[in-house]
Amino acid sequence: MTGAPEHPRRRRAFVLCAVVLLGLPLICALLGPWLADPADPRSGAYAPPSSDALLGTDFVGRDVVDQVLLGGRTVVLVGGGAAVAAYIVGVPWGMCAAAARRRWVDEVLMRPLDILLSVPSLLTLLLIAGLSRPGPLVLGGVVSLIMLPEVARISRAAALAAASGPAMEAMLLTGESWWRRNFRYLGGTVLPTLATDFGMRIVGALYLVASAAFLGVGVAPDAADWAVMVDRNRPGLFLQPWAVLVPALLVTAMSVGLNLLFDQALHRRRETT
Amino acid sequence: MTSKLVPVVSVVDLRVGVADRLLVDGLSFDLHRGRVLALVGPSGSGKTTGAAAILGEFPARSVVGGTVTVDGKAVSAREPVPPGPVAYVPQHPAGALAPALRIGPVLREIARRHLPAAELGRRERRVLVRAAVASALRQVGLPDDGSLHRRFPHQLSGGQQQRIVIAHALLARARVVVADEPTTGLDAVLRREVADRIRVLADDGMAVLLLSHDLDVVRRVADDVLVLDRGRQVEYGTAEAVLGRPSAPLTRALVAADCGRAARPAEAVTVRAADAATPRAAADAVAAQATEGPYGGLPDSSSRSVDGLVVSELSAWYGGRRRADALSDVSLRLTRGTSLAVVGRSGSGKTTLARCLVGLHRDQRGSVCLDGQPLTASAADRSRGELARVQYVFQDARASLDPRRSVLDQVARPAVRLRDADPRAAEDRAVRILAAMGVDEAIARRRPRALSGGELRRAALARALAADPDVLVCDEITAGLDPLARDAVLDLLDTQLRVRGLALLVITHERAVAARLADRIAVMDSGRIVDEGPAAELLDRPTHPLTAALLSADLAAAPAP
Amino acid sequence: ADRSASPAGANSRPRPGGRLRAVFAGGGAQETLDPHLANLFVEAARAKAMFDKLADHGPDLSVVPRLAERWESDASLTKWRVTVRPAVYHDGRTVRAADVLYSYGRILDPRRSFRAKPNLGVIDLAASRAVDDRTVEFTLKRPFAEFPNVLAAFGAYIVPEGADTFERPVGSGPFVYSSVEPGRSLLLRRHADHWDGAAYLDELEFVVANEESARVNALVGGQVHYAHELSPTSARIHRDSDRISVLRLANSAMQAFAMKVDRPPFDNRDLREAMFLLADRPSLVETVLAGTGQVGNDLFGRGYRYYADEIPQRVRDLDRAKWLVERSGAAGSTIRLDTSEAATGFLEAASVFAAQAREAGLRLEPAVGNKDTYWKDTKDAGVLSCFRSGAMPIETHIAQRLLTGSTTNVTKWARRDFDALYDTAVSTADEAVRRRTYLDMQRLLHTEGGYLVWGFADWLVGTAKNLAGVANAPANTLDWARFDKVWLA
Amino acid sequence: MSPARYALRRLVLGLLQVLTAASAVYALTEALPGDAAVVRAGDNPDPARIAALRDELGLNVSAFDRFTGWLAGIAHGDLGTSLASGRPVAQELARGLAPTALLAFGTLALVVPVAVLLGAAAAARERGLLDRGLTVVGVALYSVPEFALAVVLVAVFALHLGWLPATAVGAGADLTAEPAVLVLPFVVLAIRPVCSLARLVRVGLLDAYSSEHVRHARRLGLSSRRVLWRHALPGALAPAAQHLARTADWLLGGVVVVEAVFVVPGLGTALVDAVAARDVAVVQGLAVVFAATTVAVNLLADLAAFRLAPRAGVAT
Ligand SMILES: Nc1ncnc2c1ncn2[C@@H]1O[C@H](COP(=O)(O)OP(=O)(O)OP(=O)(O)O)[C@@H](O)[C@H]1O
Ligand SMILES: Nc1ncnc2c1ncn2[C@@H]1O[C@H](COP(=O)(O)OP(=O)(O)OP(=O)(O)O)[C@@H](O)[C@H]1O
Ligand SMILES: [Mg+2]
Ligand SMILES: [Mg+2]
Repeated sequence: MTGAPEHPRRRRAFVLCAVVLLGLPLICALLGPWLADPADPRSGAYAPPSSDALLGTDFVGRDVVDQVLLGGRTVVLVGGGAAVAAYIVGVPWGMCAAAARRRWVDEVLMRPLDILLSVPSLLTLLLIAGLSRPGPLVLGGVVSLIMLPEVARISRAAALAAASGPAMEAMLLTGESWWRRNFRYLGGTVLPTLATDFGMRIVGALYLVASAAFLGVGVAPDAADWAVMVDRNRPGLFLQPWAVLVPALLVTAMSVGLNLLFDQALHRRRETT
Repeated sequence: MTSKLVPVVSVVDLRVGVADRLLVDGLSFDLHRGRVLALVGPSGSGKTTGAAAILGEFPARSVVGGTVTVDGKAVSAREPVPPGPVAYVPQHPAGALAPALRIGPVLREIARRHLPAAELGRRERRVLVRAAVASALRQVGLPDDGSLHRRFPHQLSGGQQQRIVIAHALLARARVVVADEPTTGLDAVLRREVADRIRVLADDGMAVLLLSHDLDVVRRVADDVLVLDRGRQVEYGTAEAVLGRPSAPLTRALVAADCGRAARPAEAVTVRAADAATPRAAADAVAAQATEGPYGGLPDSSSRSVDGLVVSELSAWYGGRRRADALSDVSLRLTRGTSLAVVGRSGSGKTTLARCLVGLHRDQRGSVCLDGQPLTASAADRSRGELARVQYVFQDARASLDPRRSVLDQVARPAVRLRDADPRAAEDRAVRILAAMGVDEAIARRRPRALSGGELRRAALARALAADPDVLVCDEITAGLDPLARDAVLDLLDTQLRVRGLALLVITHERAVAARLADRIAVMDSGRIVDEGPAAELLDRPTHPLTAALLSADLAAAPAP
Repeated sequence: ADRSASPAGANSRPRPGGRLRAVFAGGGAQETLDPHLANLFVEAARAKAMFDKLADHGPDLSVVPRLAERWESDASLTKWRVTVRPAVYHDGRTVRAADVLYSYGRILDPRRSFRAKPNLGVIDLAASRAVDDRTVEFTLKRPFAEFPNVLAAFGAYIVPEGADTFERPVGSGPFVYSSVEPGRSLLLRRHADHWDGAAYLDELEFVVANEESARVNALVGGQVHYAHELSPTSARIHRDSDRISVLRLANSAMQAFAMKVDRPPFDNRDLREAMFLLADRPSLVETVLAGTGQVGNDLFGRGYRYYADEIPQRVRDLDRAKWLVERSGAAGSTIRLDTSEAATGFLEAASVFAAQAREAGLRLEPAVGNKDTYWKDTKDAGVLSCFRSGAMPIETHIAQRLLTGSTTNVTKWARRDFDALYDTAVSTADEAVRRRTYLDMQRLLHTEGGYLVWGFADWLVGTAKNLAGVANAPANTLDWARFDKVWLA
Repeated sequence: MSPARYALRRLVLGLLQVLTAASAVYALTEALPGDAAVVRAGDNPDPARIAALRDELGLNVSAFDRFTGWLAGIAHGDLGTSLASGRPVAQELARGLAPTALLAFGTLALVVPVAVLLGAAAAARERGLLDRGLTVVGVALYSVPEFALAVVLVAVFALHLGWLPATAVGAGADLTAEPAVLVLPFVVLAIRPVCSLARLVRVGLLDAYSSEHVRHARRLGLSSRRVLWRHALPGALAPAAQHLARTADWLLGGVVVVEAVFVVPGLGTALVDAVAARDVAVVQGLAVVFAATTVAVNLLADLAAFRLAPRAGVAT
């Protein structure tokens, strides 16, 4: 049901709104580290806002402003990177399974992922934490590994109907490349679903990074990282809400902005096909 | 009777424009109860666009002018017709059937919805619903024993899907029926039955808008005829007046071309045997030039002298273990430079046969050999060369195209992929092939959604031709094409046959196509070939009753087998 | 102990009756009712409710008689005669000397590994005997003046002779077993014939909630009356609450960094001293403990018997620390600081301390380890780790952690002269000598020991406003989590 | 292939999967530093004591032998005994299963209708106030970690307003006897899945609404409710079903945070505790339970996927 066309000015205002929501945290994340002054002396934990610390202090007495400025980069890079990596691998994987013309190919592709799914991620994270002292890269890898089966399964399910349709058959007959068939065509068909899923999943990735940090994987537990901040400062929520609220709001703004933009883009796309 | 005087639908000066042009330009007509108005015109003339306007549906981002009133209420994109009073039989039935819903429940749902509102117990209602569904199925020539109820739409043949959609419209008990090419994909027998059904509906007091190329059907049922040409209304009057004494040149051409098919005898076959010295040589040269790409020269006849496509003892079935046989022991031979027309009633297994040949149906037994080499049952296992050599034109052209890429792009691709052509050259050639069939480049640059049914069908054929195949399997390529466009298509294929030595298998319900193209004709029934022989013989002196029924020249005369 | 700590206690007379619900962190379904296996706080509190020890620790970790009416030693300090007071088990049997010998025998069983075993190791059980039904004569392997500490050792509960399974435990404690749902709750009822006077409460229910916020919420929401182990942050939030009181059990937990003195870089005395001097203790207490604690002076046992109060409090001297760091040659190198979630505040402490060290030119890199195996991992490996200890007599602390043969010597402090001092202290009957010797040992530790004791955390307990009589005593001492003397007003 | 045969084959495969997952988990747990003895020794890691504990717990047998012993046991349906408590593993699992199942099914019962309704409402008027409101509020709520959500909800509804109990402390083993304690856990658990599922339903419906067959159904005069439920929704459900499966899997695998905050010790708590205690037998038992639920849930989701895409082949 395509509603009545929206007034262009309203649409522009709306898109601007979404861009600001997405852009503010991103700019803060990418440029913040240059503005922050992490060497500030510490004061007591969860101190209320003062002229020294405009947003108060966090659970170990650091200035929240600095932490916020410092903490976006890992979130964006590790969380976002992990989600993107999971998609880069998971989507073609799911497409392959959906487009498999023989059931066993499908099974061979999907069942191992089920095994991955059935191993509690807590254990995986704990093990990684126990075995090595992994850096952000390993962490990103683990997070995307945890998300991979879900992405693959959802892509497969979304693509299943289109994968056996006449358009796919026609492409097969015209010798179309694997890439175009499975990724461009099938991927295009399921793009709305995947975009929506991605918009939510990226948030999941951020918090997965945070809980991994909590278990001792990847970033340090007192790291300046928005998701970690939310996690670590929550005991002080009622003492000094800013240490939780500000990073949480930034993450929220980022995901809301991203999702609104996705929605808008998908709407335009639907109008044109 | 006031109802006859007050139109149910009234369209005044309807104009629908998209960015660069007007699709419908000044359409005005009335629909009355009990009358059938036929909208005819060449493919792409705006019939579907005009008819959809009655429902308040317009192409995306179109500009609309004029008024449409249904039941006295103005209709627009913002306020479309409330669901109910207007039933619509869409041009592409496959798309209209929800892929995940079984046939039966949907039919029952529609019937239940439109049951007379009397106070009834649940059981009585159920009985009534069942009866209504059975009757609707009977009316469109489908078994009413519930054998189709548990099927999904994709488990029906093209013609069966078409009829299910008509059954939907029958059950909807609307006051207005808009039927967009309701007889495409139906064999001669069914075509007549469906036509008669439409007439009965009108006689029962419904207003019918019939969109059709099939002038036989139009003659048989229409009270009034409106002729469209490139969105403009060129003639509007009673059926006898318009078709009997056509005044506009277009109408005349259409009627003439239509008559031509019945008139043109089977000697087309003999004509083809003669070479380029005939008067048609000039036209052939054009067509040949259009279709010969830079990457394929004239065939080397010595290397291609082997036998072509040989099918022996081919059987196919659906549904794995709980199988239903769709083909039984079919044997065929299709030599280079000749063509075979496969005819048969709807659901007799024609499409299945075609899909077996091109490698889209894996549940098969028997052998398919091309030039002595066996072809695997799955196209996925065929080499690029093999893929290039055997091409297929899908029965449902629209579904076989990617909705998100431009049609031209898709038509050009096979040459790039299968014949290693340069993308630019491939596109040029695609443009030429399409132009030869009457589809402009500007149209082809759009996405499939913005093309008319006939344009899509020609695009699908062009795509297959672009691969430069040795064997071409065409599934109802002319269904939904007006006589003029059809002739263009047939000319092109004819040239390919003669010039390139193409082996052509056409599946068709149209006598004209068989007469024009076929060297031999095979008649299928329930998955078997029941009659086979030279085209002239089967067309002129059919012995098998089914052959006679399917290929009879006159719609009215087609006897039920 | 100070029983007026709970506000309601000041103006309400003890009132019998009611069911008290106390919430503790627990070990899930695995926790045990075997008092000798007790390890977690919840297990200790339950054991204390159902069983008695011969003696227990007072608020200053001196020894208070419990089931033992009295004890005396011979002049050699190797024979100790303990008299058991008249007391009955929940099933009516009386507590006898044989039960004592059985219980200690069970703990000392060489095939088993109860926690109190090292404490009781000094007893020569074969040579010990029951003099009569109420008198036990212990023979020790060596002279040991601090033997009463053994009687009060963590987990040295007296169980009836022959008891080995504890599905339905029977003890002599103030509460009688009623029912249990492992990992969830344990319901007890009053033991009317308890030797120390019957409890006020009719029933006592221990419930388990590992999540601190859940314990606080349950308390604030009125679902429990006593919540054990709150975080300093919660204490701060509810400081002025009108729904709950937060009790700070002072001197409960030593907070320290343990430097291993037997290996570089901390085999260098200068660097150890630099560490002592660079620590900003008030800031650590303020940030990590949210102010709920006292500053430490690199010695264990503040407020306990024999604690060396006379040694002046160390304060931060950044300049000297920097200079020492330079001199030790550690400037610029990175030292790993092991930490983990094994105890609250470790991560914070590591983070804050690393920042403080940076100011003195020392780079500490906190490394988060696995919390479950942290204690073992840091016992032998690494050089610097977060450390904390619950309350125990100073003697025990030294015996277990600071002697050449100590089993859990985290700082690897192993010195003949120190060992000799210890031997002197525990084998003299002269209290003055002992006190002096302890002081000498503590001086040594203060100047060059491996423990940087930066603070003593208060143990934080939340109580409902209508709960009265809760004593303020360090965790693991007699009056901690003692429910037979509290009442619901 | 009939769905029944397919399901059967998948179940047989599932058995293998469960075994593989259990072996993997065994390897993982074995690879974790420390063992039950070390953990039990706690902050008193006397080596002699640890050795004695190891003896006592039977950890001196090689890991491989213990694993084969476990396999032999499981062949007889015996999951072994817990290292930490000495009780049969089956008993430990059963205790955690009840609250987990209650939470999981209760939450699902809440999630599915709410998410579908919200998704449908948003799709009904794309870019309308409701749609954008739902996107903003939904995504925002989704971005709030469970813990924070729980803390805030408890603070408001339990502590401030006093409408609901703050935790399930003291509620006894049978939580259904006191349904009030379950309200907040359900809400906290449901919110994030509702948001994500609703968005998937929404986007699926928008796609479906622009499809020809939904337009056809509408033209036939079917009520818009029927069109939504019967004709549009099936096309929108395939990804949502997968997502729901993941949600169910997550819920049935124990929801550590909510279990902890509301003191409803289920399988999640059991897993955390067992891992913390290096109680390999219980971890193994849990791995079997989790793998079995994953297999079952995935099978259901895949059957749904095939039913929703009949062309793909299984559901004939
Ligand atoms: N959305 C659109 N945007 C642009 N052009 C369109 C769009 N839809 C249709 N057209 C063009 O409008 C013309 C009329 O299309 P329409 O479908 O009405 O033709 P038709 O008369 O039904 O033809 P056919 O007999 O082939 O079905 C065609 O040339 C087609 O390419
Ligand atoms: N997937 C399927 N599963 C089961 N039966 C099928 C399936 N597809 C087609 N059929 C049945 O097989 C028979 C042959 O179908 P086919 O599509 O070959 O017919 P057709 O001759 O092409 O008919 P039409 O002229 O209507 O297109 C029909 O009765 C049809 O109902
Ligand atoms: Mg049309
Ligand atoms: Mg067909």
